[in-house]
Amino acid sequence: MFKKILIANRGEIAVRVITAAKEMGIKTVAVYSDFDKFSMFARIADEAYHLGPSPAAQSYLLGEKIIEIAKRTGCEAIHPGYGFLSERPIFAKLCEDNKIKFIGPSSSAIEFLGSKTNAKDIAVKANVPTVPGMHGALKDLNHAIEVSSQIGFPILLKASAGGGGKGMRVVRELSELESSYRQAKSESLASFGDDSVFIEKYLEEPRHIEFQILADEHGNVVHLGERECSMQRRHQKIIEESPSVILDEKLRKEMGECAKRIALEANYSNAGTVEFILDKNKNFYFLEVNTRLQVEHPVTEVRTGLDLVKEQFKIAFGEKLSVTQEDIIPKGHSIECRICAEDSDNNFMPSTGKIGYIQKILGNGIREDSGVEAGDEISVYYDPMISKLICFAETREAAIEKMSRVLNEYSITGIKTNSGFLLELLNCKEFKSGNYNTQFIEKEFLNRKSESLDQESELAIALSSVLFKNNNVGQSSGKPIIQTKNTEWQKKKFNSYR
Amino acid sequence: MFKKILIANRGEIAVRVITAAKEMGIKTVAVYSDFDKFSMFARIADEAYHLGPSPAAQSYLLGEKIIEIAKRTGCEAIHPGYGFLSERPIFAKLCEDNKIKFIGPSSSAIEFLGSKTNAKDIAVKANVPTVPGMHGALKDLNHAIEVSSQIGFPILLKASAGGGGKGMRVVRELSELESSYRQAKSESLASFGDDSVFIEKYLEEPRHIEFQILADEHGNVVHLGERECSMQRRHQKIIEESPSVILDEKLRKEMGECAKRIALEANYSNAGTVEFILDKNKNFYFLEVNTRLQVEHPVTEVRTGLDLVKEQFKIAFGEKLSVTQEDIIPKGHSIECRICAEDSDNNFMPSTGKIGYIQKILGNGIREDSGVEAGDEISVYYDPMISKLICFAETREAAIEKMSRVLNEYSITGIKTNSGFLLELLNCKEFKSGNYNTQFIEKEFLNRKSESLDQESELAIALSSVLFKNNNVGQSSGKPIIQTKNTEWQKKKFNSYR
Amino acid sequence: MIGLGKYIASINGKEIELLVISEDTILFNGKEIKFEYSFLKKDVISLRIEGKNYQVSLSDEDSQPEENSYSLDFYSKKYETICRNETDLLIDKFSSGKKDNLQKNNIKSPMPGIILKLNVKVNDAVKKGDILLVLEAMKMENELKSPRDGIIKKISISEKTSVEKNQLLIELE
Amino acid sequence: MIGLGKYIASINGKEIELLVISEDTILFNGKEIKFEYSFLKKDVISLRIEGKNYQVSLSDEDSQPEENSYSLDFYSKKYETICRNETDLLIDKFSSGKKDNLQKNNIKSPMPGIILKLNVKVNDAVKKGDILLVLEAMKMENELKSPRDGIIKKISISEKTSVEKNQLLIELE
Repeated sequence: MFKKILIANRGEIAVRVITAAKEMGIKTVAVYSDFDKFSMFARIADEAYHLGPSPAAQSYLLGEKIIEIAKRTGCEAIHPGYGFLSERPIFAKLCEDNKIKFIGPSSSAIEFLGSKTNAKDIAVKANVPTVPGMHGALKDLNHAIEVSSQIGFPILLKASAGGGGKGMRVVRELSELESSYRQAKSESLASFGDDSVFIEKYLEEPRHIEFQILADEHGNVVHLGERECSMQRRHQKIIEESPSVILDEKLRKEMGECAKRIALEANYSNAGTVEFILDKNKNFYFLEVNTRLQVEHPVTEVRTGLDLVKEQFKIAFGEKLSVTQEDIIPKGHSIECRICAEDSDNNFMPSTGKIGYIQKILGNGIREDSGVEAGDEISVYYDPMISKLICFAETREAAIEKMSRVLNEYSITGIKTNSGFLLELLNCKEFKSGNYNTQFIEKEFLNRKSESLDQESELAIALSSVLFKNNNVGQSSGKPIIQTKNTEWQKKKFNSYR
Repeated sequence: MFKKILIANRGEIAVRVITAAKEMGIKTVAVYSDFDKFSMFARIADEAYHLGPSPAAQSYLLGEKIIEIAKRTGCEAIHPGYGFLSERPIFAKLCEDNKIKFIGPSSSAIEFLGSKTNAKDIAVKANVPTVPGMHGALKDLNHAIEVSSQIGFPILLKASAGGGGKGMRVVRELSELESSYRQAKSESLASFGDDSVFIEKYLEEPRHIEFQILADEHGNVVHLGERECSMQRRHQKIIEESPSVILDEKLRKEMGECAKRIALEANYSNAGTVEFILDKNKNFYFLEVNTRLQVEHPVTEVRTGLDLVKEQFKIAFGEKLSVTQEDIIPKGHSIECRICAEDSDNNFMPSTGKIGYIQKILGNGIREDSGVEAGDEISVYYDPMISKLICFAETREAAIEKMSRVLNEYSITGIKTNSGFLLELLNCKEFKSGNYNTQFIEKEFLNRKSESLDQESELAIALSSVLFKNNNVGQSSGKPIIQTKNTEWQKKKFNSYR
Repeated sequence: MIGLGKYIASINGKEIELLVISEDTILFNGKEIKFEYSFLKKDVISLRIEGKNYQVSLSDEDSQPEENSYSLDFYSKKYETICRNETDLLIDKFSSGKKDNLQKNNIKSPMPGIILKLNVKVNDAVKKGDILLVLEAMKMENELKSPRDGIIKKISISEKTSVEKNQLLIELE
Repeated sequence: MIGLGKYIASINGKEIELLVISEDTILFNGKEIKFEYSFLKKDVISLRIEGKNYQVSLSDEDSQPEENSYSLDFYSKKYETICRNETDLLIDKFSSGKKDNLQKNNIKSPMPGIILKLNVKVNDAVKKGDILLVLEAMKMENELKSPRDGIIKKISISEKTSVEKNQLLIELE
């Protein structure tokens, strides 16, 4: 096994990879920005070295500098985590050129699957259904008009060079096509440096279901079951769960085989995720391949008992897959909630500040992957997700009850989080019944009216405000609060009430 | 299911039971002593009521008062946890008389199995091998002499009315019999209010292996596999693991069946543990039945995926067992470490004080059942165990690596804990090879010589002492430290070293 | 030590009156109610009312104690509260008839970022919820909406200026 | 701010000399070594020496800064350290030849409990490790052993007296 690896990431995924490596006796080297000098991940790695100022572009995205540190410290491999450099072919290529193993697929596989159009070709070759659409990129507006009338509205304008909702526009009628075409191209240029866009059929009430795959470098590939990721806001996943309520055994097997065929066709190795989209009638279509370990990988780990990060190390080290498809029998039900530093009452505005106190009671069947602890600062430099709560239970109902109990007791001061929003989402009837799709939050959930408080809770809040007022806690800003002293007279007066 | 239950316990097991109940929509009522007024368990229950002063005898052991609170608040059942009232037949009887369901076996089963001699009769009836010994209690010293010469030294003097090492004396020769006989009787009287003792063959290098059983109130019983509990100090378990390295499938099946036969013979219901002792040649003998949920129950939960506390609720509510023996397929390997507030460098003296800071990085495959958080006080009133770390991995080696990683990063200030001792124990060659027995710690491990520090660690400690000295942290006690100011002269002088 | 006497606490506008008659008893709706509390942290209270447990934390950032306003977090949901004791009530009676509801005049930047678009000028009339400006932070566009109807009194930023967290941006009459 | 200059730190008796030459550099065994540190808490340090991470915490209770003694916890193992800067070294040279090693005179009760048995009288000579008394706490008997050879100077408790944590029990010459 590798003796020493470098972790080119920060926050919870860096802690995840560092702890997994240490558990296999692998020495760990972290790299940090000014802001992360003594963040949790930078402290628990065996060694840690400075990259640059806090902004990602001057630190976590400096591929050359990371390679240089890896060579200087004798690292045999680099784990890119997710985001940052994890899906940049140039960085994977840089590793290959410098004889440092990139823990992930080959740079060519990343590059190839990174382009939506190429990925689509692979799917067609692997005879996996794809969303009705066009081939290659749009040449100009007329081309767009021609294709969209051919496929029929509503259509979806998508950036070839990237996902996550950037450079994407739904067009319901011809009249909207021109403005959406322009916006999609400019946003795609801004986000990925490549303005090529293409057109696909837009599916109503779509569900987003992805399959985790593991492929070694000897041609073996397995799938580890699906993750239901339809609970999204602005294309960002908020809650993921497995199994999906709408897949039956037959559909699961079929989609799993499709995922494996795509991996083989693309000569893919290491961990990856094949994303599908399902329409109302459970027709599934290939969407894209995420050529990295994903945020929601724990959902699959707790059901299969496999440690995907450790499997990644073994595969990158050249070992054969230690499991066959038959060995993989996912059990029970798991749900993951992403805890984000944002104000769900104020349009999900990112929340920054110093974490004062965190109360979280985990216990049986609850796992937390976190990168922060009380006392840490949360900044605007990086992604607002601070930790993930993953629960496992025998049934979906039990998993929902378990996660609700944890979120109910979860309390954090110093920053705002979406834990209350998650609690409401988990317990709304659409989630409980399982019939929700990727548009549910924005179309329905956001304009729900908040439940009214029962009288006892109202009294508790009122009395708390009295206690805080008396504790002069709010002294921090300006004018002194007028504090009435309990004169003997006053005490006598109230005793008369008894 | 029950609508409301009372939890007659404190600390981590109270948090464990409260969270399990909340996850099943059961309202929870906690009872607390003065000391525990705002301890974690007392805060997270739906309701909490005062019992009495801090000492257990004036609070957690007041059966009548607990029943009275349960009735006043409309609780349908009481969960006793472990220790305190959990194995006192009178309390279970009190519940039965007051129509409040005692979540555990019947008061008669507790009473019957509570006496070592009765329990032995049950084992004989269930044709389960028992340790060669005598029947009933010793009448007097002569009777003791007669029996011991019959069985042959070394023999073990044991208190009929209780376990946990109290009232127990090993006697190797006749000359030691008289003093040990007297000590055993007086200690047994002090601990259990009953001085009756009996004699058993003393087994050399014994291993302590117990089987978890679950029996409903309709005659169904299953066993959930074994827990290896031989890592003990002064008869207190420190590390438990499952599976045991020395059981093969045949022996496991045989001992499991014995455990079930004993449960049936004793008309036992709810969760219980049948303890066996194995000699060097893997002959097993029945030891005793613990008529309660045990501290180390999570070791079985993480391997079977079952929540034993929730199973207890269902059984107590009259439901049939939801699993059959075939459904129970324990997977992988799990290890539990008990974190205790004690000074392992100072004869395991209990450590008290206010917890300042806790750093613990759990992550994939690690569960912590804890009853404390930073800021809490640890007192001498109760058991020094503050939390349990339970890890799960595919193999024993991986589980040891995983637990070592967690213990290595574990750091707590304000009190001393045995985390360092546990880390050393986990990595000593006897534990790693799996060949250790109940005497290993006291006989060998305690007089190990400590490893020497490598030079880099020495420098780190030295430099830390300089930093603490400069930070005047140690101001708390008395004389001001003489602090040299960095005069310009000094700074110049050292620059000349460059 | 809690000041004895009458308190009026409004939660999201709904008024609740309670009378603190001793360290551990209040009078509410004519009933005497026992309570215990402990400050887990200066901004986190564990509160027990007649045996029922509650946990409430204070968001320092959004609270303005000098205006008796406390932003409380109750099981991950936010409640704006105003808590006035008898003295505050007296002051309100004689002061310049300051409107009763919470006067949100200052719009401060919730975090560091750059002003992407400014939609208003001084003396513009705005409605509650109108988008006053768009703040760009972390590649995300965040719209700052007006907390109430009012007139723009003062604007202390312009497009393209970068701002710090809590920096004052716009003041309403 | 760290005082520049020479420090001698003894760890469980073994002496280490280092020279602090700037805020982030020390001279050790003739080599210049870079370091960074951060106090996570007043008694917990995260320390990085030439990129290598360490975490060390201080046990307030057992430290006696006025005697330059710091009880440190390094990955859950305890190390008694004495750290003297140049001024301390000067004082030691001229002071009444105070013995160099750590002078453990006072035996304090580690926790609240009751004195079960007292084995010594004033002026008894004791060896390191002799059991001076037995303290009963939590149904457990805890033997308090002598930290070093010495003579019993003063005894401030007797059998059956109950004691508080850190209460002084016995003093050695």
